[in-house]
Amino acid sequence: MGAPTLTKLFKIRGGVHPDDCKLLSADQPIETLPMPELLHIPLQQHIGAAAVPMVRRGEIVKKGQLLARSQGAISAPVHAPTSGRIMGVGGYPAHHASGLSVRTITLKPDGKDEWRDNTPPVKDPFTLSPEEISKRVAEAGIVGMGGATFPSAVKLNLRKRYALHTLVLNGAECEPYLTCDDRLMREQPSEILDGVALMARALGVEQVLFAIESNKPEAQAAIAEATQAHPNITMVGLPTRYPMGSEKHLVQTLTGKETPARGLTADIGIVVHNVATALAVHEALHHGRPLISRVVTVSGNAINQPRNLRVPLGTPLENLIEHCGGYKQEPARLISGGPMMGQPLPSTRVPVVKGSNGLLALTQDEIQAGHEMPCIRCASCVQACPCGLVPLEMAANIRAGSLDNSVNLGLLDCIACGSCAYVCPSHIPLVQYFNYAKGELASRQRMQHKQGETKRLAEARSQRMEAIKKAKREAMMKRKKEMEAKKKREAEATAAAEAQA
Amino acid sequence: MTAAILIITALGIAMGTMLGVAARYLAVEDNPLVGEIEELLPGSQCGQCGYPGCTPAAEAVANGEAPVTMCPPGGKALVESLAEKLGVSVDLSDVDEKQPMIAFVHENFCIGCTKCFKRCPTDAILGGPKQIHAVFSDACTGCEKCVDVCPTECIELRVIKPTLQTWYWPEPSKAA
Amino acid sequence: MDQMEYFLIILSTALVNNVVLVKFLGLCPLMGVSNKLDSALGMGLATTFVLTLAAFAGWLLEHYVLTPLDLGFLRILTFILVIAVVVQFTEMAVRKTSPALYQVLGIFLPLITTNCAVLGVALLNVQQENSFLESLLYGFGSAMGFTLVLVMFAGLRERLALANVPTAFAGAPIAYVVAGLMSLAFMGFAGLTTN
Amino acid sequence: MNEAPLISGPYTHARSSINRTMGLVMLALLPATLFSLYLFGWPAIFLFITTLIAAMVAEAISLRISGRPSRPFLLDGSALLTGWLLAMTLPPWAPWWIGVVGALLAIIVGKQIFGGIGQNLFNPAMVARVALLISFPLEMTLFNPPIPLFSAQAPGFLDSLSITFGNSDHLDAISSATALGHYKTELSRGLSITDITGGTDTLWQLTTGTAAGSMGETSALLLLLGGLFLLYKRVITWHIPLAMLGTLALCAGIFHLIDPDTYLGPLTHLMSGAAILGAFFIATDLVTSPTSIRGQLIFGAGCGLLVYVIRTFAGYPEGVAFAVMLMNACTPLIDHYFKPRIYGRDSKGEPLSYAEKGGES
Amino acid sequence: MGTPVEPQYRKRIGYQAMLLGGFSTLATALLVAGNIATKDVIAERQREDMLASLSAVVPAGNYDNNLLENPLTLERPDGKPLSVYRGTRGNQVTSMAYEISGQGYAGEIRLIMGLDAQGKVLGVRVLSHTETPGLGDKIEVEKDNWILAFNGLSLGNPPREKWRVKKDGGQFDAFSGATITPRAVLKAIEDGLVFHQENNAALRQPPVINTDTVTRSGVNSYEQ
Amino acid sequence: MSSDYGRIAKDGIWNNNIVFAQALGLCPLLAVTGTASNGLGMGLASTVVMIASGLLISLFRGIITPQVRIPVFVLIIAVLVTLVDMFMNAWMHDLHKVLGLFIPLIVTNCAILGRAESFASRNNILPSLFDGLMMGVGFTMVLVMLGAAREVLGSGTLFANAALLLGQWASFMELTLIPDYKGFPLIILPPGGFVVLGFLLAGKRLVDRVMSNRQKRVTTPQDSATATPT
Ligand SMILES: Cc1cc2nc3c(=O)[nH]c(=O)nc-3n(C[C@H](O)[C@H](O)[C@H](O)COP(=O)(O)O)c2cc1C
Ligand SMILES: Cc1cc2nc3c(=O)[nH]c(=O)nc-3n(C[C@H](O)[C@H](O)[C@H](O)COP(=O)(O)O)c2cc1C
Ligand SMILES: Cc1cc2nc3c(=O)[nH]c(=O)nc-3n(C[C@H](O)[C@H](O)[C@H](O)COP(=O)(O)O)c2cc1C
Ligand SMILES: Cc1cc2nc3c(=O)[nH]c(=O)nc-3n(C[C@H](O)[C@H](O)[C@H](O)CO)c2cc1C
Ligand code: SF4
Ligand code: SF4
Ligand code: SF4
Ligand code: SF4
Ligand code: FES
Repeated sequence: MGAPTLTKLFKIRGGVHPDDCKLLSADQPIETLPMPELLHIPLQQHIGAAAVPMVRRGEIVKKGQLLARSQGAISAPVHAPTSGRIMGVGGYPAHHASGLSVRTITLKPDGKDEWRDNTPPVKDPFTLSPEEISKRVAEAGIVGMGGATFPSAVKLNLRKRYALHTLVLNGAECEPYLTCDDRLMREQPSEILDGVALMARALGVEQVLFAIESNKPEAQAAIAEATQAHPNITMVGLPTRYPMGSEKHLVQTLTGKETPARGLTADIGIVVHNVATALAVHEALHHGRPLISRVVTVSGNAINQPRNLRVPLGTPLENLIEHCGGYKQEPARLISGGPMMGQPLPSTRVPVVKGSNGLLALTQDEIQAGHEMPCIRCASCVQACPCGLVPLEMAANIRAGSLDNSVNLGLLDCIACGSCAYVCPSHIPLVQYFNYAKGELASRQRMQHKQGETKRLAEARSQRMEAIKKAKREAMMKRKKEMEAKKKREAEATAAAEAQA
Repeated sequence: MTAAILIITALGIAMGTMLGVAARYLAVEDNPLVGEIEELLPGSQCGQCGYPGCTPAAEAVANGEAPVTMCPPGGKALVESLAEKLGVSVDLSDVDEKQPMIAFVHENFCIGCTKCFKRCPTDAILGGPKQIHAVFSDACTGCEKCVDVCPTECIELRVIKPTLQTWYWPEPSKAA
Repeated sequence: MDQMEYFLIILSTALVNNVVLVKFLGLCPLMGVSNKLDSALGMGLATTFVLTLAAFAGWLLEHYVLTPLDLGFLRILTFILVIAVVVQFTEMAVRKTSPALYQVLGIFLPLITTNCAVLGVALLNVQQENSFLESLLYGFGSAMGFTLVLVMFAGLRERLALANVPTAFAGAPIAYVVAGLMSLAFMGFAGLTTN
Repeated sequence: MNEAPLISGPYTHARSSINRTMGLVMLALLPATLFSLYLFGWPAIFLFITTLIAAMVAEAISLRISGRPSRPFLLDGSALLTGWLLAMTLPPWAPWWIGVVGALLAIIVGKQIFGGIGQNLFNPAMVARVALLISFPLEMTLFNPPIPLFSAQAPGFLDSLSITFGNSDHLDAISSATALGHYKTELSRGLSITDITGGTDTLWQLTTGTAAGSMGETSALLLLLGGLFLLYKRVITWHIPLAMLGTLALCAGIFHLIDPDTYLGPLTHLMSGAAILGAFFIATDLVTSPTSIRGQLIFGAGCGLLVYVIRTFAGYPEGVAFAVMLMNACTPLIDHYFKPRIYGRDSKGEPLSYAEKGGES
Repeated sequence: MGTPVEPQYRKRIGYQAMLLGGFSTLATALLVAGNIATKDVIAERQREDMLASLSAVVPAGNYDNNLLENPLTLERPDGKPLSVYRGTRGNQVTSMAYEISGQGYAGEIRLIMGLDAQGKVLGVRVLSHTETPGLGDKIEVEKDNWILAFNGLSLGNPPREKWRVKKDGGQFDAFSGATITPRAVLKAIEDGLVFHQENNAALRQPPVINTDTVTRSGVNSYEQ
Repeated sequence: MSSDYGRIAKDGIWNNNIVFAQALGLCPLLAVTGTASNGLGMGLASTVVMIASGLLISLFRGIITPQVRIPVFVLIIAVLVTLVDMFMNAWMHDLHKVLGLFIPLIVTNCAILGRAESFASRNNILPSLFDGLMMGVGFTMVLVMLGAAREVLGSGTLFANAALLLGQWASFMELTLIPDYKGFPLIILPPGGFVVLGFLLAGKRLVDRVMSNRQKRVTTPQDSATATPT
């Protein structure tokens, strides 16, 4: 309301207008969830290599203590959400559609919630160098909270390789139901902006655009007011349209520039971060608190009391549901994240992880699941796709098994936003086709890699065999020769002896 | 009528000369197809195709004697690339992809006879004489050669389990 | 006005009296080389080249050899001989000079000898007593008609390959039906030019 | 694990379905249909019902044979709509078997042997209409002027039964060519357009539908209304209809300017024959038209051009069905060559590149 | 293709040339022989064909010569040559037949028309047409009697203005739903009759008797 | 050897049928099959050419070089076709009138050259001759089937004008199956030819499937497994 709109906005292609359903939880202030009985903290809560455990069974840890360190360039450490005793390091069902188990640290809270005290917070983080900021962000285990869970420090280091000029704060929260970013922006605008300013410093950019969709007027107002303290940060109101929050489309809306295919927004000088990430940066640098909890929207018509909860990482989902009064009715689907891009969950035992921004229990009526029919080529999906793809043809090719064709049609440019499947009157699970194909392609690539490897091995082996054979032959020849020489010598000797005789 | 015969004969001779000349001066060497195909094949010389190795298999494919679907280890991806190379169309739905398997040595029964080790075409089995042998999963192609030679029948092929990194959505039409 | 007439010859041979759909010539390559759009395009180009050349050669043979000597009964023999040789020569030449083009056209060239449209058009030219230029245009127009239908057909078949056709019809049978429906559609051009 | 099958998102869905789309199209057709049924009386009603029933029966039988579930496919409304549109293009007093044979051709040859809904390459109703026209030119070119239900000359219920189901020669006596057919015949005799019209206001007759023709030609105004309704409901987009009608009008306009005596004016072209029905209901058939916007514009323009060429220069008085079928045959090509531009790539599919990386703006 | 090892001589250009040349010789020789064997029979068959269609339009009792002998070649109004076959009795031309054509619905309709010396129609038959089966093909005598209605008519009978289909105010029936075809046939016949009238003199001149083979003896008779 | 001939016969007539399996020879097939009799005539003429070309080509295969292979083959075929054309014109004139334009096109009936390339130039005289016969019979069979189907559906008769083809004795074959049939001209026209051929081929597929199902039930799995070369 009354929010200043900075520049003219640019149009993006496609997109859809799903019912945003945010009223269910938008007015619920963020509440802190009581500490559960047990925490299950997976070692992999981010994109990249899994963290390496640093604790052993039976060890007592303090809140914020490092539980597992990162390994490799793209990875993130994991910290203890509270103080307590390590019950074990082993397999536990992952927060993932597959229901597979992953290595997880199980922590039994001792109820004291005692902080470790070794990292003294810096007085004024703005005196830190950009390198130092991103180092601390990395140490705090901060990953992108907008869903991608990419280690944020890596993104903050992008200034080394790209000429950056703008940081965009992604407050679009374009997924229906989700209100966690909305609540954060309403409740902690100045903390967020502080984090933003730190990130801008780390990136070395002058201009910061804080983009918020127009269906969150209170958040817009709160941020607009807080920006008065930050002259280089500008609040921008966005039209409400899914997937406005996709970083490439967000950037296009703001600047009119398209990110090159297979490239990063940094290619055009822009880095995008989520608002919750900014808050985490603030917490890490001002208070020395690593990323150990996050805000989760619990919503959906099957939930008794939809809420926004601040939850320690590793809390089983059943605790969240219980805290929200349980089910109104048996949900038809239990989803992590928003209804457009979220993942179905195999059970309520799985823990909250760094990337969980929503837990939705949806009723049959909300899902609008229909019987799958053949594609009628209505082109709704073509019109809806924000990436200019032809989903129906990609899906048809995938169904017919010609994955290469679907790649030629642009499969790898698909951002899996789900707009196409949302509008499809035939209820075709288009996104699943694409996900399947992407996975299958990756698996084939692995196969091919392995084949190259085995080919090398096989060749090496046959060479070795050859060498062995040759060596044997040579040895034999040598022996033969030796024998002959010996014989000859003997013969000579005897001859000589005879001659002598 | 003799004129007719003469003229057509002349035409025939002229044409024949033309083709003869063309064949001489426009000759092209044999196609390098075999080599190219061999490049594509897995190269593990496992013999599952029914040919003694990948080179004979490549020759057979190039001569059209073997179908592009002949190599089980290559899977669908290989079929596709072969079909592309040869310009033929195949019905991929007929190629049922064998689930990738790897060998697994039951350590309790392994007597360290090294028979499997000698048999494995990709050196995927590690271990010396009288030691317990283990399978190096990244190198094993699941060719089953080691299974038969083991005197204690302690080698078994197992389906490779997906991990979070390798799991992906099933194809919708095949999903439950 | 003359130009108009030539235009009409091409139009009529390409659309109204389409070699494939109306005259029933060249059906085997239509069925054989229409699985992929790119191959179809290649086949169309190769055929266009050969057909025009055949019309040209046919006219020369007819007017300088067969008619003067009254050897009409040798027409088929000489035409097909010349066509076969021309095709084979072209194949060799293309293969040598442009391997890239050979990749596209090469495999089709031998097939063209047996494309009856090539001989058919040469013979029809004689039957209709076309002049030299008319013969060429007739050959070219027919080839354009062939290419047009072949390319459209290939497009349709590429879509068929992705469609859920009942097994009994999948593949060739449905392709024939589609050819039938295309032929039905082309009947709309009837009467476009009186020829 | 969860009992529900593992289906990937999105887990919310727009309230759209095939039934709804087809239902809306039928709703849009309803006013024009009712008006035409009124205009042509009982025989038209009988033929209409017969055709619809035959279409449904053909669909049911085909589904049974191919072993697919009948209920969802029968109830999706597409067979009914195909039958409906086919009936709209038949001479209203044609004998019953025309409708039945047409429906069988449309559903079986036009649709089901391709694998049913969504798989067909040609517009089923147009396949049937063209096949009928070529097979039974006599029955398919005998039209009658409108004799509204309950008017004095209108045949009674029983008479009508014999017109549709018996073999009555009733029609020959009152047969009358359609406007386009009349123009075509008379022009071929060398008459000029002013001679033919004789000064009567045919355009108005055509627009209000008081001229001879099939049900789908006689109420251009109501059909236009229905078309606008579909646009409003976003079942179709404006691209195909506008491109088709625009091209038709443009061609007609140019030739009419050159020689008004041998070439009909653009308005006559738009309002006569199946131009409106074709542009809004037939060329727009989702299954057989291109998917991209540019493709749809080209498709529409192609239809318009072919309609004009066939009407004006070729043998048939009306060319909508042929034009649509010809463009249907081009649809895969259009789809292949005119795809939307992919985000982040240029029109050739290469990734965009900015001259200086991270360029400043 | 799959020939294993080729002897060297086969690679020579001369070998290819001689091979193809040899086969050409053989082929031509065979065909020449075949041609000689069948030429006359085929010519005979073609004459029979012509005769068959002629006799359909010229009743047998009308003449005593061979209709195919001495055809007269005249120039049609459009400049193309037209062969007229004449039946004679004694030295008198009693009947004649020639080809006429009109532009039908879907293409040219070729007809053959027989007339007596006075220009009365003896018979008309369709030689070839491309009209719509079921509509325009009723002009074939196998399908309908319509074409027989012209027997006995001539240019003045009925009067010229009645040489129209009923729909155009004339006296002839048309087929329902297909007026174009009958119009075309009518026009062709009318044109043919006009042609007869205009070339009456030339047509009635008796053929030259003393030629013994079928030649184009009458070629120039019209010009004088 | 006898089983070899058995296989050639089975291939020619069914498994590797020129039309059904190889999709060759389509132009004459579609063009003349307005009636069953025309189909039969075309089939017989083509068969004669196929047999003779199989014979001649396998006879000469020793001396033909790859370079001039195709021209020589087409020469041989052209001679045969022209001879057939001449003889038919002389002694089966009525049929010739119907098939006229298409006889020359037997030359390019791709099936004949195809057989020359893939069979006659690699086999001995007797098998080549037999292959020609069987391919011809298979082709004729399809021609007659398609002709019959189109004739019955399109005009309601069967073997109309058979007497023209086979002589007066064959007139018993001329049937009018559906009296007072209005006719369905579409079937006789080009579109109908394609569509009916499509249905015919689909029918062949069904027959194949039924037969292979039956076979599966009879033979044990081992029998059906194909032997792999080693
Ligand atoms: C050097 C670098 C490489 C990156 N590579 C990838 C990558 O391969 N895949 C990816 O999804 N994100 C990658 N990102 C992160 C993206 O910038 C972005 O945060 C991520 O794609 C999530 O955005 P999204 O949710 O809009 O897809 C990379 C970032 C950096 C700094
Ligand atoms: C379709 C789609 C929608 C998205 N919507 C949002 C969103 O509403 N809010 C958000 O913060 N990130 C959203 N993202 C993720 C962003 O693209 C991007 O990953 C994120 O803003 C980067 O910030 P982070 O690294 O701090 O998470 C979306 C991504 C996609 C592909
Ligand atoms: C498919 C079709 C075929 C036609 N075939 C013929 C035909 O063979 N002969 C003909 O005179 N008119 C034919 N017509 C033309 C129309 O029937 C035309 O309206 C008629 O000739 C003139 O109408 P009228 O007889 O009512 O005056 C055909 C029309 C169509 C649509
Ligand atoms: C806007 C629209 C137009 C349609 N037009 C036709 C049509 O012209 N002919 C037809 O058979 N079906 C039509 N349908 C129905 C449906 O698309 C048709 O049954 C499919 O082609 C069957 O696969 C139409 C449907 C819609 C939504
Ligand atoms: S999921 Fe992929 S194809 Fe579908 S709309 Fe989104 S980007 Fe386009
Ligand atoms: S939205 Fe669905 S039905 Fe429509 S074209 Fe896309 S995939 Fe097909
Ligand atoms: S099956 Fe494949 S990998 Fe094994 S030998 Fe044959 S070609 Fe090589
Ligand atoms: S299956 Fe056995 S022999 Fe084959 S690659 Fe694996 S370990 Fe080696
Ligand atoms: S017979 Fe094969 S192309 Fe004509």
